[in-house]
Amino acid sequence: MNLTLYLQYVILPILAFSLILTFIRLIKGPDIVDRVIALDLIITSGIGVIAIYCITFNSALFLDVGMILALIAFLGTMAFSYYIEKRYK
Amino acid sequence: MIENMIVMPLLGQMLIAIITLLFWGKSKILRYISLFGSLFVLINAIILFTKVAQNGILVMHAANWKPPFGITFVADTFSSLMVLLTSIVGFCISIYCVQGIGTNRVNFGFYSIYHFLLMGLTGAFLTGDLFNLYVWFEVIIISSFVLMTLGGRKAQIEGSIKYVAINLFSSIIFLTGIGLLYGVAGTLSIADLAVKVPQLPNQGLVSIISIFFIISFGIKSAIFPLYFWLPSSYHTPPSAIAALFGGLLTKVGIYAMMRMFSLVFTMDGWISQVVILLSVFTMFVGALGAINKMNLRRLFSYLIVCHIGFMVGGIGMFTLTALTGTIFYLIHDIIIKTNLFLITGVIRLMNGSVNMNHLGNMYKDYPKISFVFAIVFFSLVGIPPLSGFWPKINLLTAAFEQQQYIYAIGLIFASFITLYVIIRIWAKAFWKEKTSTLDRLTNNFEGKTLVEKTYLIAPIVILMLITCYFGFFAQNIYEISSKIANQMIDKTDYINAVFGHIN
Amino acid sequence: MTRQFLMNLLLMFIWVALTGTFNYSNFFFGFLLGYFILWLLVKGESYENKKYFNRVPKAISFLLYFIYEMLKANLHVAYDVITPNYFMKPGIVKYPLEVDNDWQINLLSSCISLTPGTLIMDVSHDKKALYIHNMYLKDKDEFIKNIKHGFERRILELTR
Amino acid sequence: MYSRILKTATYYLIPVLLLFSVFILLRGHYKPGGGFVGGLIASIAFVMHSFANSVEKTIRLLRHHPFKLIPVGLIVSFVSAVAPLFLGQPVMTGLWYNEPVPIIGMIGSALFFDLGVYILVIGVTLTILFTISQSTK
Amino acid sequence: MLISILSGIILSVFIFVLGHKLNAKYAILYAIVPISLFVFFAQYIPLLHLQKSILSAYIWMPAMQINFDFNLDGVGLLFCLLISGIGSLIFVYAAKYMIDDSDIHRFYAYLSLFMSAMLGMVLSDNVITLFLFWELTSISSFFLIGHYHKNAESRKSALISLGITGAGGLVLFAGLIWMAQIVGSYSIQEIIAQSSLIKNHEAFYIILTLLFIGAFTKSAQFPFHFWLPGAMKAPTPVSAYLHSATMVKAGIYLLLRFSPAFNHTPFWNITLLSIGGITLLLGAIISISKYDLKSILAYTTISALGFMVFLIGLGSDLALKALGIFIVVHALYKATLFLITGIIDHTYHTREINELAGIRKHKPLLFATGIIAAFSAAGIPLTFGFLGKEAIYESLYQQQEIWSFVLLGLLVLANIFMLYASFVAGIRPFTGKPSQIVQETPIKSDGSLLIAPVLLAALTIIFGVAPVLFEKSILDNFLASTITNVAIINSHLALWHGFNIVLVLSLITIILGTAIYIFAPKNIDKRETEARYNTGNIFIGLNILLKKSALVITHKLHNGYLRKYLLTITIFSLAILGYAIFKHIQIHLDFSKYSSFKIYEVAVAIMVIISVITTISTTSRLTAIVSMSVVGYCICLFFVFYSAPDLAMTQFTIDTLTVVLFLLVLFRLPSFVNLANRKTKIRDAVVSILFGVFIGIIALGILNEPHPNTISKFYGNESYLAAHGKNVVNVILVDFRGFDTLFEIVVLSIAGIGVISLLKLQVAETEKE
Amino acid sequence: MTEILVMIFSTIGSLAILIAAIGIFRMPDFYLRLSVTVKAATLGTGFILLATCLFFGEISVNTKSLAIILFLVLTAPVAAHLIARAAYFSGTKLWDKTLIDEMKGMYDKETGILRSGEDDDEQEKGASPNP
Amino acid sequence: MELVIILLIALLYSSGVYMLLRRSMVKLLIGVMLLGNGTNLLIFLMGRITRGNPPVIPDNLSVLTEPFDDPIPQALILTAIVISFGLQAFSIVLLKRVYVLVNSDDLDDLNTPEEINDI
Ligand code: NA
Ligand code: NA
Repeated sequence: MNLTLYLQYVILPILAFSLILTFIRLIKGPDIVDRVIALDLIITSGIGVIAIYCITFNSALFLDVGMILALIAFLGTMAFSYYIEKRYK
Repeated sequence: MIENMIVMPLLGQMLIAIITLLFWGKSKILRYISLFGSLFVLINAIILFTKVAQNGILVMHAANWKPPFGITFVADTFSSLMVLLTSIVGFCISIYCVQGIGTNRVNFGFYSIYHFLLMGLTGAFLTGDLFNLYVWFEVIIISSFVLMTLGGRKAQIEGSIKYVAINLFSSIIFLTGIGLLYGVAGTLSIADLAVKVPQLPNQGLVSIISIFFIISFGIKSAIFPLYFWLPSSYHTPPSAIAALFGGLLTKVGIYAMMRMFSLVFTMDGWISQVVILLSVFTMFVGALGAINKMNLRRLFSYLIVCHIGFMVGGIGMFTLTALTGTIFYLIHDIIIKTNLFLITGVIRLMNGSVNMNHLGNMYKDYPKISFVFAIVFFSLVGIPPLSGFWPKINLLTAAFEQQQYIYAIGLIFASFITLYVIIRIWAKAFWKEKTSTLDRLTNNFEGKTLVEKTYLIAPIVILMLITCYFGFFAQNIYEISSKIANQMIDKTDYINAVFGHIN
Repeated sequence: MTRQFLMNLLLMFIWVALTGTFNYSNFFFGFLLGYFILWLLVKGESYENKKYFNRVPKAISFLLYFIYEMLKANLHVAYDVITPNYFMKPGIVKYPLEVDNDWQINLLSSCISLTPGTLIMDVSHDKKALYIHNMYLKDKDEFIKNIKHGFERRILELTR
Repeated sequence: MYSRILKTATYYLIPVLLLFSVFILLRGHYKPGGGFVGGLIASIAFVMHSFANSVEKTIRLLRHHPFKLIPVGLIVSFVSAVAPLFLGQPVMTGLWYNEPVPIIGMIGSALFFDLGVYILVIGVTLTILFTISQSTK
Repeated sequence: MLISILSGIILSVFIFVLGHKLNAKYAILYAIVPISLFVFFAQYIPLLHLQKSILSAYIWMPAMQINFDFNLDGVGLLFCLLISGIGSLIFVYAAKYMIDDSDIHRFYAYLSLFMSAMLGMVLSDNVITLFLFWELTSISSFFLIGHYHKNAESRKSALISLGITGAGGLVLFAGLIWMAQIVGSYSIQEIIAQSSLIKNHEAFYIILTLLFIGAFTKSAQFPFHFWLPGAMKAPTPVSAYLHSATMVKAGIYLLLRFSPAFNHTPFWNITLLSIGGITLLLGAIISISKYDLKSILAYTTISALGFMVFLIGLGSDLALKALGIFIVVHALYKATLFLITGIIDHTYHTREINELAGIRKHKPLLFATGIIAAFSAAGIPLTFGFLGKEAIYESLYQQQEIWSFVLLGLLVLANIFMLYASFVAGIRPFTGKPSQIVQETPIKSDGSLLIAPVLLAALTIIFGVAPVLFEKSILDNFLASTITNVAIINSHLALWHGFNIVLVLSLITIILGTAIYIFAPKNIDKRETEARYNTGNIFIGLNILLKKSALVITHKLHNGYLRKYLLTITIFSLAILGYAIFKHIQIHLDFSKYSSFKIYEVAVAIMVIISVITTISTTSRLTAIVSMSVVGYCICLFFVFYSAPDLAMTQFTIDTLTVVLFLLVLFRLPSFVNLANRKTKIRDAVVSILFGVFIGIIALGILNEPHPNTISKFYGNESYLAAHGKNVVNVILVDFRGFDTLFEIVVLSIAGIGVISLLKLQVAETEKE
Repeated sequence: MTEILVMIFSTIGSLAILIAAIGIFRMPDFYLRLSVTVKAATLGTGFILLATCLFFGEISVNTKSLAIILFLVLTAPVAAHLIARAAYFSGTKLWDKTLIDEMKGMYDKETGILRSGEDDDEQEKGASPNP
Repeated sequence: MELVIILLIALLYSSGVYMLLRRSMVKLLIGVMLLGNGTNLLIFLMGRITRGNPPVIPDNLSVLTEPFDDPIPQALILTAIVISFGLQAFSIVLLKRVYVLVNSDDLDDLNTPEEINDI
């Protein structure tokens, strides 16, 4: 089996499925913190998707996007925690 | 003719804005930086205008990329005239602001944003690139948004939310239009669009896309039924700011509409009918809105809407006569509306209020100033031979030529209401004796020194004199207007100038 | 110790510059080479100078331990996640800290958090206790002991 | 929010982020990136610092209120945009130093322009965030 | 000739600038200007005998075809002499009358401005300048009527009169422009010469109506007559000058001017006849129910104006001749009566006829002028008025048609009332036993106040006795410019035409009128009748209706609810876009042009869809923000999938920062409250879905078109070679389209500054701006 | 050879992510969900990024991949700690089968200070931290 | 996939407009953001879509060879994104001011009837 095809028809669908599962949690909640970690996981999985995508199209340019994603996943979670805490103080 | 001169007014404004940022919080210096800076820009604008008058259309390719690959700046008669008017208005308001804007606001960036706004306006008039125009529009929106909220009063906040929500919607429509146009034409340079769009195979799509520009520019220029933001917000900021808004903001919409429909799209068929119909509604709602208003600023806001109808109808007819009238009216309106709001500022200083119920006796107390105001008012009404009168001749003639009788009715009705409300103002604010006993009403004008008073009155007088010039030497303005109108009907000059073809 | 590490880096860069090959293996090789040379040079000297050379192997063993723990526990959790029944006995446990330096606490808590089943909730303000959420809390004391002898000991060894 | 762990983590995260932001800035002309994203990343670094400590401490760390970066950024961009005017070229024309410089590549007005954007974005982002945080207390 | 017009304006400017420094005593010097003007125009009398009209053109704005083209013909001369002549007298009169008024100089400024405007109007041969002066008369009269502006009534009258005449002026403006547009020239002579073009135009009736409205409002014709009595709030000299002798005749002048063009078209004649007829009767009837001297005079003026319009409507040569005489007759006696009223008012501070009687002993000379004026108004022989009345009866009688006899009867009836009213105004205050007020008021000399009425009365007698003077000076020239019938032009006015039916009618008028005057009960308060005939109430009602409906419409449209504004805007956009799409687009799907489906992309798309739905339906703000940011992130993933790394990077960061900002602000806000009912939601949903669908359809339509991307190719080629960058997007941002970026960062800066000022600066409500 | 390694690594990585997703989908309380996802996701993404390292083998790409891995490893635990803390603060319920909660009552709601309970002196002093 | 993207565009525009028509200012802002996303996606689509070919010149070449994704819409969207960020940031701060003023984000609470308290 060709690597590209394998990635496209096995790995990416797995990741897409994971995204959807996570996404359902995002929608369901029930608490805001649940949504926050779901969002975090979506972003982290997004890095995976992007990495796979780079391999598929043999272009490493998108890895930078992954770097940004890693960064903002952290920022986002941090910000949410900060304000959730502040709110309940 | 390649000319860096074109961007001088633009960069000048930007430079002033940056310098004022450096002097953050030092209100005394800021006022004079703005004053002299505006004068400098005005001189540049005059030079630019005369250069264009002598040499024809001037073009500058930003970053030295030939069109359609780079952003082109084009100064033809229309744009250089608009820049000149902007600079005049800017200069006059700068004078006014020396006394007319409180130290608090000055210390919190008023001047920076003010000059950024002027820069935005100048840029919008000069640019020859559609997306660049969008950027200018955004500069205008954000700076006017900030100016509107500057001070943070409740009324200001309320007004600015309506202002910005509707204007953001307009931006989105505009951007959508740009995207769609790029999708079919693959270019953004207005001159290039002017060449390519008429050659596109699917002209139906082009018509549809042009609708987006009508809606977007319609919102900007406050035509019915897109005008709501204007009367909701223009009475809230300080008078100097309202003066700038009243004078120029809606006119950018008109300008852009004229540009797009002269160069890229065509104003004909049902679209033209719709635009004319809207213009009539605009005149009516503006006039009806103005009738009952007691607050002068609210009243003038509605009058802005009303008079936008005059111009939009002219655009709708899109004949030489109609365009001449429209442009003449545009020129007149910029100066006069600015002056009206400056006048409200002075009235507010004199009485502590701009509500007619609280005003009175101004004719007796300030006969000379009242005389100046009266001339401005009658120019607005269009009492011949003052400036508002002349363009109506062309607009009416065009209406009869095109058998747009409904437009003629609207024009006459709106003119009448304008007359009516203005004489009512005269009776209530100038003739009547003051009866209000509100103790909040203080006269902050009387206590000022002569020099301070001069800063407030001089800009009004300058603008009045300009208006009088428009009136008594209407032919000069008429000739400029008709030259511009000719350039709109025949776009080859513009295209040739941008692409550097020799005529 | 810092001086030696910097020296090692310098040697590495010289090596890379000399060979003119800019790739990982060359950097890595240069580092190893420098390490070896330095190691030779400090042989027989005082404890202070030898510290650096004890650290590096310990760091590597710590890393391997961490990866081992992480993989092991991941499989454990995976099993629990995939199978329909829950085998979990979760709880939040107070873990008395031995390490007292901010960096050490950070390292320790990161390690604990990254190995499945456990999660740092917070550090007490006086740096004396770590609150850990554990998915499979069979025996609290056993769990504390595991960490004490696992991660915390290694960290103390590595940093002291 | 007082978290010892976060506070410690920012010690090593901030330098990493700043380094990364400069990297993104410099390579923008060749690979995805540029002054804008670079500036945003740099500001994220400082935002993190402010989360972990406090806005006041971050401003102390920066030595000036980030607001002052706005005119600086504007001036840098403005100057690199109008510099060609003095050479009789149209505004914004790219001016390039002939020899490429290692790591950065070609040095030209475009790079300075991007640098201005970078500075400005830091200034604006931090100004906005810090002003709001301060006024929320 | 331009100077003659400008002289008044110059005087006015002079007074505005320097007047307040002068002593009120010197105001009489201003009269030099009108007197010299009178002399100036008088010298044209012989000249006009030689040529039909004297043209003089002054270039003003040739490119717009707007110049000061003056055309002095007999009609113009008549009006010029009237304006400057009566003007001179008024100037003299007012100098004394207004001497105690602190605003006397301003009064003169407006008065001379008005005089110039009138002169300019009657001399203009260009519709634009004609309109210019026309409006100027309205404006200056506005200021004159509102002279006593502390008085609310006075202000109201000024407003009403400018309102009516201003509106009429605008309508006239439309008519003039329309005519000019059809003919292609602003020249009045040209328009008259080519009037067939207008007559054959489909909108001829409308154009004429516009013209009529302009004339009728100015000349106080039914139903616009009501403003005139109100205008009598003005100082009496103003009433005498503007509202009897000159300004109100502007409309008459206009009709007269265009009479050669439109005379003998049924619409013209019938309308003028009927409106003139109604007005003359109405004015006459109301006038007898009045007991305020000025009101009586005002209504008789309305009636007289009705006579004039009626005569123009009659349109025959004799009628025009009668008109020429009657204009002067009326000006002379009406001005006299007004001035007398002014003197009475000045002396006794009342104008109520019930309170005035027996003044003759105090003011014998005034009594004499009063009698002369009243007799002239009554058409008693040996006064000028007799000639006028005869001419009018003659012109109608000469028609020899049944309708003309009916009208003649009505005319006689009206004249009887007029006679009665004139006697009441001109004689009754002087006769009888002195009333209480008169007795209590000490006798004082009227001095220069008497000059004007006496001169006018004298002229009434002189012209009455020796009509040839009038003929030679004015009438001949007038006739030469208005009619072509040489016989009529050459026939002379005579005191005695022999005993004919016209004389009988005159006698009936005099006898019946005098009888009513003598036997009618006096001192009856008939105020009740006023309201019934006052169309002013209709207009005031219309005005209130306009204001109220304006209020309703404005509040309906401008209701303060942003969402309703946006809804309106959206619905409008939908309507216009929908029509355009319906008209111009056919949807067809061409799958060969589209790229293939990918499962993971579809998965991301599904996430977008669900997140959007969550965003709009959740009640938790934070959830809304989170799911909105998911939308953004997913779109970023699309940017990654479709080759836009820069875009993805930027949007990822910006979205996150936006979320952080939202959090900063939102974290304390409670959940969303359900603020809309189901119906509203469904309505909004329908509107918004349609909006989205339209955009989608248009996008689809565009995708089916070829996409020219020459510019992108150019960028691809030049990016590295010319601009030294390999990331084309970045090169576009900093080089190809660097200007966008330069100002994009300005937007950011402004936002930054704005945030600071918004959060740190709060100006108090009471603080100055 | 490289291809197969890439396949293996990416498979492991994606499965780990899948486990994280399933975990977050079906774990009974927030803390358990968090516990599962933080590491599984980090592990999974790490493996996938290693796969890209193997695939490209270029120094610039590898640096970036490794940098991302490093960054994730550095930040994930911190982030998890922050959100867990926030959740606890905001009163997110523990699963009802949770055995013990030793943190209960240790937070000072006003200042957000967490006591250790080890040293009662400090507790009595009510020492406040630097703000 | 173009059809899916058009579906998304339509959805974003619809939901954006729907949110604009709400009373809550937060929703209004969300509406503007959704509309912004829709517009960006639309512009992107208007440059037509290409997978895996970013407009970046490879290291070993000096010109961009086809196929490549149209860089112009990308640059436009970038500019637009940044601009809307500025506007949104300011709007969000305004939201805060509104909340301070009327203690809710219901825009109807902020309405003052015309001409009342007008000085
Ligand atoms: Na763990
Ligand atoms: Na694309």
